[in-house]
Amino acid sequence: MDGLKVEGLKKHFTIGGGFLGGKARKVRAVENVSLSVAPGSSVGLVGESGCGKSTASRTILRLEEPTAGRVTFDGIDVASASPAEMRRLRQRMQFIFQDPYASLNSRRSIRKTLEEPLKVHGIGDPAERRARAEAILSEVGLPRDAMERFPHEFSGGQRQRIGIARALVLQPDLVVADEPVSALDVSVQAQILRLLDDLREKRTLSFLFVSHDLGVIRHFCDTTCVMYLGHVVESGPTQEIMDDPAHPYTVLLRQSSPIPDPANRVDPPRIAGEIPSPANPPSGCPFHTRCPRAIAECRESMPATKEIAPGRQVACHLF
Amino acid sequence: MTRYIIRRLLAAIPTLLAMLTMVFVLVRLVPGDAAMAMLGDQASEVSLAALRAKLGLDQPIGVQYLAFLRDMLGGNFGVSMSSGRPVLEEVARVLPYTLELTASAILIGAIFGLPLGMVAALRRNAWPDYLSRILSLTGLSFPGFVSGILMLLAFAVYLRWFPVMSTASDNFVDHIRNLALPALNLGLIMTAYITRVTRSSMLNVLGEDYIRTARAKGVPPRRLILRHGLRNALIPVVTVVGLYFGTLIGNSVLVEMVFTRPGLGKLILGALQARDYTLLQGLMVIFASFVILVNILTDLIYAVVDPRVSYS
Amino acid sequence: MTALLDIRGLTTEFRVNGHWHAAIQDVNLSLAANETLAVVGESGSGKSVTALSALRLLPQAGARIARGEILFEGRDLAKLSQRQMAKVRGDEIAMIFQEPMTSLNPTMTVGDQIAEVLMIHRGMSHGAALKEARDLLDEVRVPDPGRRITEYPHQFSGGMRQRAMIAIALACRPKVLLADEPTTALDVTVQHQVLTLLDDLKRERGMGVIFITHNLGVVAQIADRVAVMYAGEIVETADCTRLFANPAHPYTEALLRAMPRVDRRADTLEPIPGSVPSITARPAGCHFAPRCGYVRPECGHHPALGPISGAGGSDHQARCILRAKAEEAAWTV
Amino acid sequence: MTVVSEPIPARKPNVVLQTLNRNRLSWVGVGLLALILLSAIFAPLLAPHDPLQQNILHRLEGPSPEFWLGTDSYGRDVLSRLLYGTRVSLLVGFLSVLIAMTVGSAIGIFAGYVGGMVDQVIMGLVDVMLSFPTLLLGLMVAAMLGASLENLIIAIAITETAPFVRIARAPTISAKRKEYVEAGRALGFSPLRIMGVHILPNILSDIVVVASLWMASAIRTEASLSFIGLGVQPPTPTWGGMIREGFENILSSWWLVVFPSLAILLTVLALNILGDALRDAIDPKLKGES
Repeated sequence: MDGLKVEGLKKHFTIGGGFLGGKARKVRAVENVSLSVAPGSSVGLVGESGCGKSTASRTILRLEEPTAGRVTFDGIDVASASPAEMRRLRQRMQFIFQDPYASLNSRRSIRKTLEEPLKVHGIGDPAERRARAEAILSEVGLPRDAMERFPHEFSGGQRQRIGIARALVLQPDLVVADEPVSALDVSVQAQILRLLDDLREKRTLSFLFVSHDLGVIRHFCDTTCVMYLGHVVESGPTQEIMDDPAHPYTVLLRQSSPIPDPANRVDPPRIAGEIPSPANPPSGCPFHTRCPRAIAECRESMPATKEIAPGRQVACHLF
Repeated sequence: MTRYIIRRLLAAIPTLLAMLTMVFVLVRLVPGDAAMAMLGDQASEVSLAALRAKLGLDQPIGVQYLAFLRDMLGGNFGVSMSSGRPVLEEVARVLPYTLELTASAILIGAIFGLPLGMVAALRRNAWPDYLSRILSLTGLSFPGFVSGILMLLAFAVYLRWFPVMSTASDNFVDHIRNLALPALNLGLIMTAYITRVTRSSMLNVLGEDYIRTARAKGVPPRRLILRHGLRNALIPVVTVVGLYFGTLIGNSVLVEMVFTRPGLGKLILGALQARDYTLLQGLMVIFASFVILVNILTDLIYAVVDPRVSYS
Repeated sequence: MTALLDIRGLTTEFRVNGHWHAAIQDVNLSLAANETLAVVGESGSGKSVTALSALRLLPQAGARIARGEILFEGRDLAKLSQRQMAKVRGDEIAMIFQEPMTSLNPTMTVGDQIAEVLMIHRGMSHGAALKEARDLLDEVRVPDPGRRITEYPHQFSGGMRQRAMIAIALACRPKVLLADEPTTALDVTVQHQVLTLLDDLKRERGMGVIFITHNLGVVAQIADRVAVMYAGEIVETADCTRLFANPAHPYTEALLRAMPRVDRRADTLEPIPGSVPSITARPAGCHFAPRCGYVRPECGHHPALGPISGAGGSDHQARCILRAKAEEAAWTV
Repeated sequence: MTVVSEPIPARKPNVVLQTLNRNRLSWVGVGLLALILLSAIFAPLLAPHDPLQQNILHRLEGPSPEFWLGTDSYGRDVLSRLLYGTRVSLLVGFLSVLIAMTVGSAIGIFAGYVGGMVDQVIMGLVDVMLSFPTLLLGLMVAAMLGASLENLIIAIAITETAPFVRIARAPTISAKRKEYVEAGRALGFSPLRIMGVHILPNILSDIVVVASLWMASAIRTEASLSFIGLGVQPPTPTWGGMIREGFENILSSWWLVVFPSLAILLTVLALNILGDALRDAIDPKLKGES
């Protein structure tokens, strides 16, 4: 049992092409992602929009076919699994989505939503499936009378609970959560984070947790990987990364994240420019166009990933 | 922009080829074959064989197909079986009448439809809106020949303002009098259509964030509606009117029949009655090419109105 | 300090299923020159409605200002005609919005959109206005402004569009800027750039800024004063430093404890149970009572916004019976 | 301890009924349609005369107490023919749209879900189909197949299949990107299950609403083809055929064209009103959240 291992994952998309689309362009959404999620641990994948964190999480669960790289779960190769193997794997690896409004089928009752996965995977008889659906519903904090209702009758936070229940009904070992609290208000966000905390402890779940919010990552994850333009630029224990970021991008991200403390207003380096398009990434280190500490080397070659402390890795020429 | 035009023209090539293939298949699906359909069941084997040889139907299907493509792409649409004149010549003779009719219909539709649609959107859920919605729904419910007949009854038979039958005439006033009823008939259907599309498009635009931005800038109401609203609302209107062109041509066939006007409609009906398959085949190809051409034009107009299209 | 903009007792109502419901109720806000007032709240708190009401930008059907005054330099904006109001908008009071992607007209060049404000309010010629637009883009730090004014919004990135929006808003040197979640749709590194820009511009021009946001972190970074809104009402208002150091209203306090922080280990995340009541289902007494940890029987009465006990010389006010000064523990029914 | 969520709010009322109620015009459409449907079903009971019975003594008579809507050139009762004509119009309209909808939606959902080359080829063909004006395509097909009820239905169904491919494909593509479909894939559901159980019910309302508008169009096309002489052949009464026959006597006997014209107009109008109201009901922009 060695959990999830991802090595050198790549995912490129082609956009345009065809007769009207003009020249086809390659979008390098995920360039180089390596990480591992040990059983029972929680790994955060953090970055800004367009960094490829969401694509990476989808590709790991093979909702997208990877372009290159290796994904294994307890030693089983996910990328080359046969349809039958994949079905078995899907029971063990589940996904929680960002948008509580779009992630539930509005035409299906909560009962159907929760029982359908069991039925498709041939688990239990109708009575057992019903019992399991009811158990999971109360586990995520929803009353039993929610069972026959439809998604539009619930608030955003409640829908997110249903989405979590659907992911957990197959009793997976690993949950990939893509921005599970970003669409929620702060007060409800805390409810869902607390629920995930509880579930993680009770079921010894491991999590790959994708978010743009450093605060949420700090709260939820043991280990953090920082992504920029398809690359993991820094990874290590969450607390060390937040309190002592090494990569210039992590420093910028950390200092730009607002802190609810007016006595502690920070003034990070005033860098110009925004994130380049993954369809046209810069040469060398992807961050050199915005990096306040860039040197000539950064324009020319992609820095290798180095271990700067036990468990801490940085991809930067300055280290 | 030039590159966009070239790209759009290239994209039409497979559509054109597929269209030609479909016409080819369709004509060959006729029970029996075209020769039998033309000469009837009673025809002798000898005359059938002669006609088949003339039409090239005795050749293998692949050879027939290539010959068909070569002819059509070269603009050689064959000779009408019934009149003996080249198909292209037949079409060229009546095309101006149909074009005149459809162009006037679009013009009338734009002149009345755009303002009506805008007023309906701006006075949403007030009486001008209800009135324009009921009128446009009614207009859309008329098959072209039904409204034509009713107009013919009212204005030509009872009021006698216009002639019942069109007659060829070089006199300009007569010409307009002949055109007036059929053009008005199609024009009103077009008005109904444009009113409806303009209304819904304008309503969508008025709900956009950039209209709020313009209000926050202090843009006065008139400028807000024309500069920020209408320009953006026109984009879908252009597309939809372009897509409607095929239906408009279909309607014009019926209208030409009701008003006994010369035009493509009359030509088609004649070809149907005479079972003139070369003429029908040529007409199908010409009609479909025309619609494809209008679609291209629509896309190009779209690209002019909407900067997002040609730049990307 | 005299107030530049003084909103008094503002109540705005929406029509829901044929009945009028107050979206915001009895809102009082005052803004001085060279001041950033943050209005913070969750969705449904009424913070955006407050700003849209102040500029009279709510849709004419289905929304109305029921009561209250919007005093701008002594004039009551609530009483102006739409035509008079259009003269104020974009000239003396400007506004920027949350969605930079959809808030610009897609079929007009960015230069024309900036120039338009100057042509309307300053009567400038198109050429002069375009030249000014170029300078404004430069001022909001858009690189290569000469080329950029000829481009369309879809050629701009999100952050650049928000800068263009700011250029439009600031073109006529307004005295008040209403910023409705201007950085919410942006990434944090870009958000920081835009916040810094807004702060610099405010200082240079001495503008009053009302900054609407749901993010307490952003509030702490930029605000001079803060008003916290919940379910259509202001529940607490104080100096920024004071509010974060001593939150008085149970809602503010709970919100701060529910927020995961990047700067400290937060094993103590405390959720607020339940969710914000909808506009049609607000409780009769204190709106926060059903979710409040300190709730008492008195909370069935609707509390007034008043000075808190221990406010000292500050104007720290809260809408809570438990935190009010003993002698002023009044409530309205 | 798990944090328990707040109580669930009450159910929301049915959106479609609500909109129908709000839009009073739509009840006019529903009423008209019911009336038309009833006259089609009970035509034998309602018709005062045999629609095929010729009567030399009563040729081309105007409306009278005995022949409410007059008689045609064979002395047949116009009202009776009109009532029986309803059957052909509704049958052709309904069946052709049903065929077009079933075939078109299946192709559209498949093309939209599978995507890629398959999608491009299918949509290319659809574009070609759409480049033939509907009426002309129907005209050609009907002319080639020969005029009969079945062939008329097939001809109209063929012309309306391509639009349904488009109508079904667009929401399929947006549904495919929705997270609930991705969730289905993450849970290991088969593509067939996702298309049939998760996508179809969600886009069905889009399709059905448009179907009522296309049924209006089918009835229009049927009338037009009958008017041209390519519809169901005489002596079977059809509205378009009645107008065709009456058109010869338009100068003297207005009732022969006016009443069938009104019948077509009212039927098409009723379907359009209903389709419009339903479309408003499901349009998320007009409905607000959820």
